[in-house]
Amino acid sequence: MSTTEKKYAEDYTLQELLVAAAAREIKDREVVFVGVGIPCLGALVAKLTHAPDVILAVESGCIGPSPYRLMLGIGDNACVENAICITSLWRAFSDQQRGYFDIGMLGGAQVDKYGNLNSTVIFGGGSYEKPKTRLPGSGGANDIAISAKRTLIMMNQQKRRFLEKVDYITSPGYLDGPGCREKYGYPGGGPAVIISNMAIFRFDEKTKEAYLDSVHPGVTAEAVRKEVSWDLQVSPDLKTTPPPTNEEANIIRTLDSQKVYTGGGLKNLTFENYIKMLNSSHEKIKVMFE
Amino acid sequence: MSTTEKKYAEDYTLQELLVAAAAREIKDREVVFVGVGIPCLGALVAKLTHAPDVILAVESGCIGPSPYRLMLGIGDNACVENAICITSLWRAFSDQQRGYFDIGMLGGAQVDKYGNLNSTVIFGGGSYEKPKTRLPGSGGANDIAISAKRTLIMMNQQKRRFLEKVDYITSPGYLDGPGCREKYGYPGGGPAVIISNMAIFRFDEKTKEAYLDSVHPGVTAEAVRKEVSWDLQVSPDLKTTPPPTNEEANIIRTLDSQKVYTGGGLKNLTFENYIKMLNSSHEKIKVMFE
Amino acid sequence: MKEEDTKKSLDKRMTLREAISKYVFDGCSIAFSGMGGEQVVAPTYEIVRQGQKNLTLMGDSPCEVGDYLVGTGQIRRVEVAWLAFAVAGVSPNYRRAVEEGLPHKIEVREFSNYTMGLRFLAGAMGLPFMVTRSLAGTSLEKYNDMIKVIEDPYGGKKVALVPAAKPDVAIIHANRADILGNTQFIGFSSNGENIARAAARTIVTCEKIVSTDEIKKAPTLTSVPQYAVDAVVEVPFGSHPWNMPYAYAYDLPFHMKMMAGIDTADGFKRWMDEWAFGCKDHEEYCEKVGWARLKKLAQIERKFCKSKL
Amino acid sequence: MKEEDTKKSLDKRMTLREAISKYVFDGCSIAFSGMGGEQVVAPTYEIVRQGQKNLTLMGDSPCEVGDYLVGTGQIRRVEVAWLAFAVAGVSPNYRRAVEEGLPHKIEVREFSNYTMGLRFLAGAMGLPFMVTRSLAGTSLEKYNDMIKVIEDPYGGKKVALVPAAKPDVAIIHANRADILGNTQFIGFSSNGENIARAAARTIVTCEKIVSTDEIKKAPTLTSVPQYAVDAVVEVPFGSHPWNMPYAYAYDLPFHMKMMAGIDTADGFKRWMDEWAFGCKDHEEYCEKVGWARLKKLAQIERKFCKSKL
Repeated sequence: MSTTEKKYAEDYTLQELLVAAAAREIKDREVVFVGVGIPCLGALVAKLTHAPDVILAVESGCIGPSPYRLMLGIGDNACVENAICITSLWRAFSDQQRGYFDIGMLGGAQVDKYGNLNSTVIFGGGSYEKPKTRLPGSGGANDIAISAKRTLIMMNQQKRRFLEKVDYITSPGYLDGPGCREKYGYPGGGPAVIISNMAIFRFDEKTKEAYLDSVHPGVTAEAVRKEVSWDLQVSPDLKTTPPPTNEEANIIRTLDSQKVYTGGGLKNLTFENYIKMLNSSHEKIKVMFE
Repeated sequence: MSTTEKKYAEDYTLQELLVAAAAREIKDREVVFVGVGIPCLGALVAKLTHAPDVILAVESGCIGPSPYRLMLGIGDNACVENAICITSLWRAFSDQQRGYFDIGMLGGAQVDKYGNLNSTVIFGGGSYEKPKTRLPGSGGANDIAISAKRTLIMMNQQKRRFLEKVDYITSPGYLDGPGCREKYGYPGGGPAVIISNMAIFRFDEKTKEAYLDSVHPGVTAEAVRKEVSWDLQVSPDLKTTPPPTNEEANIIRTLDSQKVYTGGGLKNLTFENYIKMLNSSHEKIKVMFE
Repeated sequence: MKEEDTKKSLDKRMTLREAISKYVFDGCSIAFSGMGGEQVVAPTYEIVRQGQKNLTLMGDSPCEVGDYLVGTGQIRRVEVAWLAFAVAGVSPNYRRAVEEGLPHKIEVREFSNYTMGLRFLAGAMGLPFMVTRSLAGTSLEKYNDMIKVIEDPYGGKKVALVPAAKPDVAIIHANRADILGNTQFIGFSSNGENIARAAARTIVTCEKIVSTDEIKKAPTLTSVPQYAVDAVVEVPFGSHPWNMPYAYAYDLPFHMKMMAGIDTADGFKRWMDEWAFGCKDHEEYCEKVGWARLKKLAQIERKFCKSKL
Repeated sequence: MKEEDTKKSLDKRMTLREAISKYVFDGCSIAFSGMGGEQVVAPTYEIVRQGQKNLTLMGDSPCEVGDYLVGTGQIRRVEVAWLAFAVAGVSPNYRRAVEEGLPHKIEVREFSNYTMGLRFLAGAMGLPFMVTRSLAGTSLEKYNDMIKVIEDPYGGKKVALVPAAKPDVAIIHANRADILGNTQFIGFSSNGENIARAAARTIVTCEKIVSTDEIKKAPTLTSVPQYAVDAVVEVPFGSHPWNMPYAYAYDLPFHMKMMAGIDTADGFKRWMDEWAFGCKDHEEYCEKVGWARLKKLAQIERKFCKSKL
């Protein structure tokens, strides 16, 4: 055990731990429908570590890129870089609906115990038409939630975000519980995991409810339960989330040297530093792929 | 008039006249969905004479080829030659359904007065399941008949082929007459012309019935009426079909020097003569396109 | 001019100003290509300059074109899947419009990216609607009367239907096109090839106008054939600050500056004064951004992705 | 082996004999790519050699594969748009089967090329059915219970529906593929990309196996990505006597010889004895045709169409 432990980075940040946690949800040779941010970085880390033959796919229609840089969006040029197939949005989603995509990545402003996600509107006393907070909407999330074989959800851990029932179901988890996805013939299996800034949740096979499976280092189960609105079940075999390895941390810091995804780097990003990040990423990542 | 007449070839064959007649139905800049045989050759002749900016399209998914040879099928390599767009079958047909294709070309074993075509089964006392003669079936004909803006029909003139009602409607003309196409929301306008080995028929705007518009040189209206099963109307302004011009005849003989489409050349085609035909066509047609 | 005539023209070139003023009209429905990149930005600024009103925007995930035209009050209704700026941030004008009715209320009909893609596919195919496994059982179905759920006539489970999208005008931005309108994306096409066909009138803007011979060298790249196009406009850097595959990298720092600029209603007005009305056309916009900066973005992109075309 | 495992294999190469015997089974439904060219001929001869029975053929306009397998009695049912040999002639075995029940009766469900294409598109998209403007009001609708006509739920006129085609096995013949299964047509793809996806198991035969690096040089050409493919077989001249774009010209004289050969039931049997059972594999078939002749067909094609790949 000690030799394994030694590989872990000592100076990692919470964001880096989340990237690594997302990366480990991905198995080699899987097809991963990636979005923007932490999970996308996780997919790149997976590809550069334990899952070299993972196939990334994005909504704009790019399949299987091996980019030498961070993907800054689902239609960033990084998505066409060394791709095995470049096609259209409708075709990529159709391939997902056909059942070819193993894992999709989702986020939202609210999640409930059945893994239903809201990224559309926070009513906040108002209504759909006149909400307190208008969010961006589904994008491809509804489609991913319905058709990816399984989904990974990334959320901020707050009681007002982990709800008994979300205001609006943008992306269905298990809807009202067991049997609901089958009723509508959803091709995909539903959510497999929620990764928050405090913990990792998985879903009970029978009840379809999210339970606490792992707490991040330094976090207690009790602290997590306080930030969840339903009566959260805890795994009898509660784990502690392993930190990123040195290798993972190194890749994360190379791809995102300006902390666009893994820190507050975005707001003060200068053109000079941005070009510098691209240049150094090109140099260093190229070597890793070859 | 005499200067115009002089252009006409003197030693033309009936097949060549049919090619020229088909070519003249095509206007410049139109999109033409072509099949195999005489009409296809007509489309190539049109492109090399009065309609240089015509766009040929074929079912395999090739759009806008400018081949230096005869197209021997809807998926022949000639169809990809100098094409502006190469895509899929479903996309080519979808573009037709969307309304982009001006003219489609059809043939069949039976036609009726409303331009309905049968290329599926001749009952001959039998039934659909157990017919006297089984024909190849629709292919793309049903789709072309429904969605091309107008269609050109090519038929052998025989009483048993020009019927009051066809055994089986593979490709709808005007179905049972005025208003029928509208009922089903067919995107295309229906048949514009029938070219037979004896005459040219067009369709009455009101009754939607085919009438005799032009007889080929040496053919009388009476002779045509004998080979039609319904009470054929004759245009008060009955014309004589003009023969191919020297230019048209020259192109036809270059493209089809072995008379694959325009004579009995197919049955005895040797490999040597076939390669010779391709070689000479390449040389001579290339010059015409440039 | 009749649709027939413009789609059959042998030279469809015009300026961006001409194309927009000819085909974008008050009260029209409009759609744009692009998905998380390849956004149609330069035409958006031109529509702001020209001020067409009461627009219905049909789109999957429009960025500038959604946020800006909502902010200027030119949009009356949106049929979209998502409205924001991806990594750069959320859509401040969309939020103001929905939450506070500023500058005025807008109608919203929400779909997902895929089902908007299917709506354009149906439009492109001349079909009335398309089937999908998405939407049924979710709040999108509940709050959107354009989505219908039926029993599968072939004996299966429930399936959702979405109606064809047939905008009056589409503007798609591609890598290259010839003067006839044959249009090629060297990278992904998002929903571009279907949006182009779904619309009654189609404006192609492109990074570069090339000869038809160049088009014929890579005919499988032609996503939109000439018969679906009404106008062709050469607009280099037409997606800036977004990326264009095989052409230039994303200008994320510029985008962040823009996001800070348009955060408030006043700020948005100032940004429009400076970047839309303050530039008489896209060329002036590029000058203002700085040709050296744009060139750098093209240069760095060549390091990562080189096209053989 | 589970579908998951074969589709995720990193080396999908096998011989044609292995691929056919592994995935084509008695009673299965099967589909092939090609349209008026690019026909899947070599695998057809191999299926004749192996003798799988009670097949259901789903196809748009199959040529050898339809006529031969009907003639050998291996087909029980066809769902097709057309069955013949285009310029070369009609389909003698299909005629014998329908008109005389020889060698036995077959079930026939008829569609059109487009609507078979839509059936494969629906299968490829994981949808239960597809809408079309074709078919309604014609005899195809009347004699085929798989076609349904409904009122458009969006208030329009009648529209026809066709059910998804989901064959057990698909065999598509393309220009090139890598060992992972990434498949590229350099010319048209007919319905190939959808047939490949519609099937549970997909065999790609190709003129040439190339490196993944070669595939990545033209990623927009990849019509079928590796995740949709179970087996990859290199079969040069796999479409002979048909043409293959950018590879070899149509061998029309050979086709005419074949047509004369199979005109009668006895003749057909002799032809099979000679060209299917008389050759142990496709290599022997090519030798019998003559490598010099095949080379000539490739040579003449390069004169007309040169690919940069």
